[in-house]
Amino acid sequence: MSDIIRREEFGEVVILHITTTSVDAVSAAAISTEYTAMRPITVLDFREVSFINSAGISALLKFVVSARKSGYKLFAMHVSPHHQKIFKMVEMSRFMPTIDERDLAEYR
Amino acid sequence: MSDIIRREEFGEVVILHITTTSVDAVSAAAISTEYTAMRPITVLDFREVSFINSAGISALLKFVVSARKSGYKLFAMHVSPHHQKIFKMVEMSRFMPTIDERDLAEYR
Amino acid sequence: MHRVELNIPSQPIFERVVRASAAEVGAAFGFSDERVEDLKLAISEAVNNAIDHGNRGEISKLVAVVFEIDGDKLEIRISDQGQGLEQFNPTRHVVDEQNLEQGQLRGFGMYLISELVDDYEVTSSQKGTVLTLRLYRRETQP
Amino acid sequence: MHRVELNIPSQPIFERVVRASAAEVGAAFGFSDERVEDLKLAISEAVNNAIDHGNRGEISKLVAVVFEIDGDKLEIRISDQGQGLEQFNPTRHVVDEQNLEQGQLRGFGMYLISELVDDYEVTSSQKGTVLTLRLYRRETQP
Ligand SMILES: Nc1ncnc2c1ncn2[C@@H]1O[C@H](COP(=O)(O)OP(=O)(O)O)[C@@H](O)[C@H]1O
Ligand SMILES: Nc1ncnc2c1ncn2[C@@H]1O[C@H](COP(=O)(O)OP(=O)(O)O)[C@@H](O)[C@H]1O
Repeated sequence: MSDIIRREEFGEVVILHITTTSVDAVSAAAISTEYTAMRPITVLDFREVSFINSAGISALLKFVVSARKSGYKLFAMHVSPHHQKIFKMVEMSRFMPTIDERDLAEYR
Repeated sequence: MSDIIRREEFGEVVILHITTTSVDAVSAAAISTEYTAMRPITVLDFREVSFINSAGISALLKFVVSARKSGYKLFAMHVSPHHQKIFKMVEMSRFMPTIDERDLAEYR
Repeated sequence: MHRVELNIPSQPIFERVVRASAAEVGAAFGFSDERVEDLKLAISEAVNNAIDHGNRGEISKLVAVVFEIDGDKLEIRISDQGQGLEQFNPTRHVVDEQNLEQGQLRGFGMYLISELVDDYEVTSSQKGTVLTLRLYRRETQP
Repeated sequence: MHRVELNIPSQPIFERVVRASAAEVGAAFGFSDERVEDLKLAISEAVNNAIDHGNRGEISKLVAVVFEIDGDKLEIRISDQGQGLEQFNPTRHVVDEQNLEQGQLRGFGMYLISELVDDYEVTSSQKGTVLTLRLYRRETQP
């Protein structure tokens, strides 16, 4: 695992904290390979992320595809209002709904 | 007073919180006029400031000159390590030493 | 009328240089943070297309970006040294079950651009493609 | 060898565009955050001098900035369309009692540049001034 993702695991849940600020063509390759770290409930944490473009979205879709294949649940956390708008535009939010840190607590 | 500085006053002390991230040629004029807000103990707060260049330093020197004329004390607060290095390079730190938030508390 | 010009080699890392410039040009133009983000994203998509589809990643081919501020209009022209548009389908393209199943995980760039700018124009020839984006200053910034 | 070129009008707000680009070029070159800050400051000083002293604030005159990455060397050339160096005194210039008394509150730019880059060079003619800054990648970044 590269250091582009910091992993936090408990029970069936894994939180994948994205540590790069820019989910773009430069970081896409490293991010997209990380889908192997998924668990039945996988949360991508965007707290550090200040930019996402379509090259980044393509990388994130690897997680969506993998979740669908395995029957895993995929969520996004700490998504900025701008990125919520973009995720809605491309209907990414249908496949990776946002989850509150609070709601995640019940899995701990 | 423009909104480039947010003023906080108690007793003989005024804290001038610089609200722009860039103390440069663009913001210098607005900052340099704010020396009129000085009090016997004046603290410039750089917490929001991520960039300072020599045009910005010139503006800050207006405060130094005014402090010397009035016999006021001038301090800098929340100066990043990089800016401490620069202030030292041009010996600005001789005329505007940094002060800790803690040390300021005793004036409240 | 103010003009800022930028030329980069065809390597994704330099798209970040254009994007950072775009953020400052947008702020100088008076855009809100949200519209600056829209601008960055639209330009990022255009530059990546110029690198990938136009110049096909040939690093020595340039991507030229011109920002022009003219009154209430901000116009950005992104040009490459490619062979013109490969194909062009600016219709709405979103994530759906079908393209997930088919492993079709790309193709959102032009759609995002069309949503994020006020208007745009594509000019293409054997000598390359020029994408012109236009954004206008509004009374109330969203 | 990679080259990024940037042209701006002579207005201080556009110095921020160059500075933002410099930050990304520095990061792409592999500089630490601290050296990126040094780079931004040196380039900021050079561009402001080109605007103020070179082009004398004539907004239509351009400042051209070329970033060249060549192996372990990052070279930046800042050119203006002025009449050449007004005067040049690259000696150490710091705040002191005397210049405070005399209201001499400027003149730190060239000194800062000389401290922040590994080496620099000034070429000046009737057609303008070119300031070349060079920074080298080091084994251990400070
Ligand atoms: N600068 C360009 N040069 C050549 N073809 C282009 C250019 N920009 C876009 N295209 C064409 O338009 C298509 C759609 O682009 P886009 O929506 O960004 O999706 P993607 O880049 O993910 O394929 C590209 O696949 C390409 O065929
Ligand atoms: N691009 C330039 N064109 C003409 N003169 C310049 C240029 N850059 C620097 N100089 C000269 O060098 C002097 C020192 O510059 P600097 O140390 O940055 O101080 P300041 O800009 O505050 O005067 C300037 O005052 C100017 O006379």
